[in-house]
Amino acid sequence: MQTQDGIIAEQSGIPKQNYLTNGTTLKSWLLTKDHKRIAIMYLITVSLFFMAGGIYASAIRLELLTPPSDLLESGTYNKVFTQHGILMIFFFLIPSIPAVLGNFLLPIMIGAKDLALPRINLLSLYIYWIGGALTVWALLQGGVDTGWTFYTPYSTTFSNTYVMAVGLGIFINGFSSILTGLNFIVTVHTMRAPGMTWFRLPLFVWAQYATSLVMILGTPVIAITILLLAIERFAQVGIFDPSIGGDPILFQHLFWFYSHPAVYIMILPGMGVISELISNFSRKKIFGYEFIAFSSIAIAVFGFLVWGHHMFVSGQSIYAGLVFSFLTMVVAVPSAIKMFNWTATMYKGSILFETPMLYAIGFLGLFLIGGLTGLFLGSMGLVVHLTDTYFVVAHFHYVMVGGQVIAYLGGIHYWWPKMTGRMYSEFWGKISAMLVFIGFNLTFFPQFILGYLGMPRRYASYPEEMQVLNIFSTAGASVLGVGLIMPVVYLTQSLIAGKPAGDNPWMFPGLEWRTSSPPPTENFEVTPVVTWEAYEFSDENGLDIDEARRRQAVTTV
Amino acid sequence: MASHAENGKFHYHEPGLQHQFEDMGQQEESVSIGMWVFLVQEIMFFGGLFTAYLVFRSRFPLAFAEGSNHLDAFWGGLNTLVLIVSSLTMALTVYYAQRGNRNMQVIMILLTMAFGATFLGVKVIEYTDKYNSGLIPVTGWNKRANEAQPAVEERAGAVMPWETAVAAAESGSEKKKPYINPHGEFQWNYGRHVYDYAIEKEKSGKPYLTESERVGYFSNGVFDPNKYRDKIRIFYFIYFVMTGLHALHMIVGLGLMAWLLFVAWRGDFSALYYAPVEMSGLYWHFVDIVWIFLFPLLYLLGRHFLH
Amino acid sequence: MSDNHNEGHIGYPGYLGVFAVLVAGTLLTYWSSFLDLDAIFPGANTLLALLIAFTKMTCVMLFFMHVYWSPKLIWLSAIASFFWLAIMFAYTMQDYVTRGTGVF
Amino acid sequence: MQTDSSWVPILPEQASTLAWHVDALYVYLILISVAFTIPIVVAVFAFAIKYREREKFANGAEIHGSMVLEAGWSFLPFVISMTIFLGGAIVYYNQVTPPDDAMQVYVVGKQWMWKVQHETGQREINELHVPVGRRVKLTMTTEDVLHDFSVPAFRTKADVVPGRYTYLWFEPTKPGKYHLFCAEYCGLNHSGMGGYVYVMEQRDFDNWLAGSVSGQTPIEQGRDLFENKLGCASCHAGGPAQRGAKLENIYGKDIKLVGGQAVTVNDEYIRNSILNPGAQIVEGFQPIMPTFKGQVTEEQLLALVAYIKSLSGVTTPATGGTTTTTGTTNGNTGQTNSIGTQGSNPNAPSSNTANTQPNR
Repeated sequence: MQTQDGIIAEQSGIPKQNYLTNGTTLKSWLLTKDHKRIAIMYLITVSLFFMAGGIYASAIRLELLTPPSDLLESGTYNKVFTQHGILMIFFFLIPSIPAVLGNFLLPIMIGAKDLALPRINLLSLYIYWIGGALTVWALLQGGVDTGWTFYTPYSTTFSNTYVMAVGLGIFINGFSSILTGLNFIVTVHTMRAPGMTWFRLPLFVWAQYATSLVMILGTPVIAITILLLAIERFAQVGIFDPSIGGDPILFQHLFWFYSHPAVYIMILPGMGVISELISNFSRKKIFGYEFIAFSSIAIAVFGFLVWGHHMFVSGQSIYAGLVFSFLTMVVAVPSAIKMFNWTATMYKGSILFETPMLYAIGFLGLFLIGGLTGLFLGSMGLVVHLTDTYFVVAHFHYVMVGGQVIAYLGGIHYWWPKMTGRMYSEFWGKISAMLVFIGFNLTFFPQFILGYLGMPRRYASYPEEMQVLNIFSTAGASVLGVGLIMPVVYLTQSLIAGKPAGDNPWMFPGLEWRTSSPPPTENFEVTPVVTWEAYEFSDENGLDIDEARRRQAVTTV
Repeated sequence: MASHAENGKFHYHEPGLQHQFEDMGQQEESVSIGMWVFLVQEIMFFGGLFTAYLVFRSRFPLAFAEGSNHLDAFWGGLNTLVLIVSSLTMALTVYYAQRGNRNMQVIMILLTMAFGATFLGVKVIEYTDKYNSGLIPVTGWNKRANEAQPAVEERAGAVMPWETAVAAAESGSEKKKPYINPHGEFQWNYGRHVYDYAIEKEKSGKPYLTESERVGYFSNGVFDPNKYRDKIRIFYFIYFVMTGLHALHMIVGLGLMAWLLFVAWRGDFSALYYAPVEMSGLYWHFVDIVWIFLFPLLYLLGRHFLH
Repeated sequence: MSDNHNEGHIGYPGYLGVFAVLVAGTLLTYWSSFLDLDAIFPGANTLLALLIAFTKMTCVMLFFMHVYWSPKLIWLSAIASFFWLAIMFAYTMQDYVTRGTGVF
Repeated sequence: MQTDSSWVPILPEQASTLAWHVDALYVYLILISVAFTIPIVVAVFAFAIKYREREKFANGAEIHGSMVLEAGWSFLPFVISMTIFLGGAIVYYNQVTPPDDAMQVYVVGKQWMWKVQHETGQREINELHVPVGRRVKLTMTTEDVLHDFSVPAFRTKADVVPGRYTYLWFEPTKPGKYHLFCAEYCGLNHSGMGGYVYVMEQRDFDNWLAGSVSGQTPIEQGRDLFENKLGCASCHAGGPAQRGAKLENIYGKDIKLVGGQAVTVNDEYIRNSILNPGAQIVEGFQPIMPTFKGQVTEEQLLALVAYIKSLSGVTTPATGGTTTTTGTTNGNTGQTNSIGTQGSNPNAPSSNTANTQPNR
């Protein structure tokens, strides 16, 4: 083995010069303009927020183990689920894939030296930190209990918690994602390497582009809405408060104008990652490239036309409800197209079952259920019974966790060798992927039934006859928790003890696999010239498969 | 805004080509696209406010007209002209930058800044007037224009029309307690001319009040000054937030100009490298456009009621 | 932008012309706001004011902001932003205009 | 839901005429979901096994896509989603258009209780009594924040918006006791805001309207009022959200009031605190208790006083003490009763039974 290790080492060791070794002082990190370092800093922060949100989540599940509100009294419970929502949505789900994977990979995938506006990229990180710090400060001061939706007039007039501070934090954080989106759009337009035409872009880039559009067009609206909320709260003006002439439904319109598209900000990048995983690990060109690419754009555009389906019972007009319901049904189609294309991609492939592929297959199942239950909630007759019940909770956790988080984990595992140059333990990777899948279903599937039984959201105490299902759910949550903690351990361990991954461990054709791992500071020694289509596995993609086979043979003797 | 300043800065700190770009063309293209995308998000940012304006004006046109009639259209118009001139000088700055004419650049930038400052000065005058007439919709920020207006009022809660005599009496007595006026000592004692005008029109037969107004200005069938005042107060809230945010953009713009002035004075810009001037120009013109809409919407609409 | 270093403008007279249009527009909208155009049809004042505002905006964007000489992408982003604004207005108002108001 | 025999309930009870519409839609969607899920899952696993990697780095087949397939699976979901939309729209239309002949009930939401008033003047809290087989239309609003009147057994729900009326209608089909929830988050005691909808036979309903209570001792009756009917327990029975004074072992003792002076807890004081809570607030509590004047009849008052006394171990049924005060509030109670009977006679179709019942 020694000799073989030696062989691997010399054939594919960690290159001496890479973006990690280029400057080691704290200053070299905090003032870096390198998109890869910024991505790493995002990765660390985002993970911290994810853990914080996870702790709140476990508190919720423990409280719901028993019908009465005994573990947490209802006031505390309200704060807990509110802060779970705020941290997870605004500080984990929205930034995670774009700011971490997108930041790291988008320039490499299109063969650029860096993002178009590196300083703005750094600025967005700092804005994210400031917003996050402000929010965390507010949570430590005593938190907020309005629900992450900040519905008026409760949030403006009745809640006596730190609404304004948290709102300000979200307001600031919004500009971080605006700047990231701006940067991506510019980069994709101007920074593509020679030969990298629009239809040679990896689908991950298409997805990021669509996401950026939503960020640019939607986020400013939530910013101004939160601003109005804060002003109203301290000036008691009441454009949202009916007791002085305002209209709470207006707040819901403005809020959901962003917050529904925000759901696509969260899921679209996930879809991009899955397209990468499925296609590559099937060693096969993706099925219907154009359709997947355009369905991303279609989702981004149509996503802006359906926000009213959050307000079917909130007092909006019947006519408006009909229109929104119709458009909601329409927006289901692009997602279906993606789903079918992914499935078809596996046909006649040569499928490799590494951890990322397990996550991808898990995504297919969970997102399928998430999407279909979305239809339940888009059809008005049913939604009157289902809104504000646990059915909704289960649905969006299937889309957000089962979709976005699974895709994020898959992406992290997939590109981990590229980011760090080291390979994690495949065995533990597979175990945790399984655990996450099982635990997740056990946690959230019972909640569909609970929802149809009518258990309302945001309840600290619930009728006895619903306890059995809640116990299932809590049990599943504990499994899920274990599954989510494991990667933290073995990925960290791989940093020290992981064996060098080599530049292209799986012999994939994407540009990111054609530079050393970890990549050098400007990504490529020479600007690449792209002559092959996306996911080109045939021989004209310029990869030396035979050499790779020989190396494999040596290592696996 | 922040990103804009950033946008300009990075040319300044390392003039010429950035490391990540192949050539100057690519760099300028990126910067201009970036600027435009930024303007798009600015438009959506103000868009939220315009939506609020749209909703409430379509529901309570009279109250809005009442409020806007109290604004001074002269100052507003003057400010519009001032901004337009500053836009012209800004455009000329770019024009001279393209010609690499340093001196005229500096002069034009100075003029632009002067007009921008004038605009803000006029805004100060207007805000002061609102303060003195007690029209700031923020609790405790108002000079008491007339002491007659009590900050503490007796106000009965809304009595549901269906409620029986007993219930009505109770819910009345239950709610009728002195409390700090939630209208935030906002004072509207400047009559209700537009309302009377509308009532006149109504007498002539054709319905003039919108459906929302029929319920929004009256309680139990009689005109309720409190409710009317609330709607006017909403107008002033929107007025202050919109013009306030706009003024904020002006201030950022002025900062930008100051920096631009410095660089131009140093003569860094040339016929080949003037992107920062152009970008700042885009921003300045955008702020101008916002005002082009704010002026009629806030100052003019509904003026004809009284003239 | 990169390809039009020196024709990205309409020259001195051009600028002054645009400026004249803007000033005229301002005076016109100011003057017209005192006429009771609603006598013609309800909302005529609003309509006129907005028409003038749009004209002024178009002038500024096309000539002062050089959109006229800019690549398609700039046109696209400019139009798209107003399109999305229209979405926000239209879909919010469709609720309000079709909703029976019960405000008391 | 109570009567559901299975240890894990799957569907809530169907207790309204619209319930089966919703359930039918639900089943239809479940079928569609299954019809989509099975093929995809089967395909994924089949491919995963059949086409797993045989030789290291062997490439998959060269397939770029198929226009026909794409068109097909774009069109099919669209058609299906349209059927879902139509189905949903039809059911929704029935749910949101109340019939004209419906019986009116008025509901006011308030942190954190539902105040219900019948056209006949009856008022209840956190409860709604409705006759079976009658169409009921709720006209709802709220005094403070958004609430949501939700009755899963009726498969219906509507937000309650301050400053506006919203409407809800249903036609109960099965007598019973069904959960009533507040489904729109409304603050601290959100999960405590709710109670039960009682669907009764017309005859029982008329009795209930006429205000007669079946034979219980005053203390039992008082406990019933205290814990269920008036919901006093939600504030006064301890528990996490303790907003009202504890009532155990206070009878006959002196308690300090806000503002310093003390008062002895006797029938008089208890009675005043129920009818006019703001007057004498116990030290350390907020004046948040709503008045129950007009909601409790004289005999209910007696029963409540008796029950609260029993909490302190005093079990003599409430007499005396109140007699002095009945005069003061006679007018009031007289009004409520008279309104109740006046209202119910033209209202209830079988009013003659209603009149014969009370002395049962």
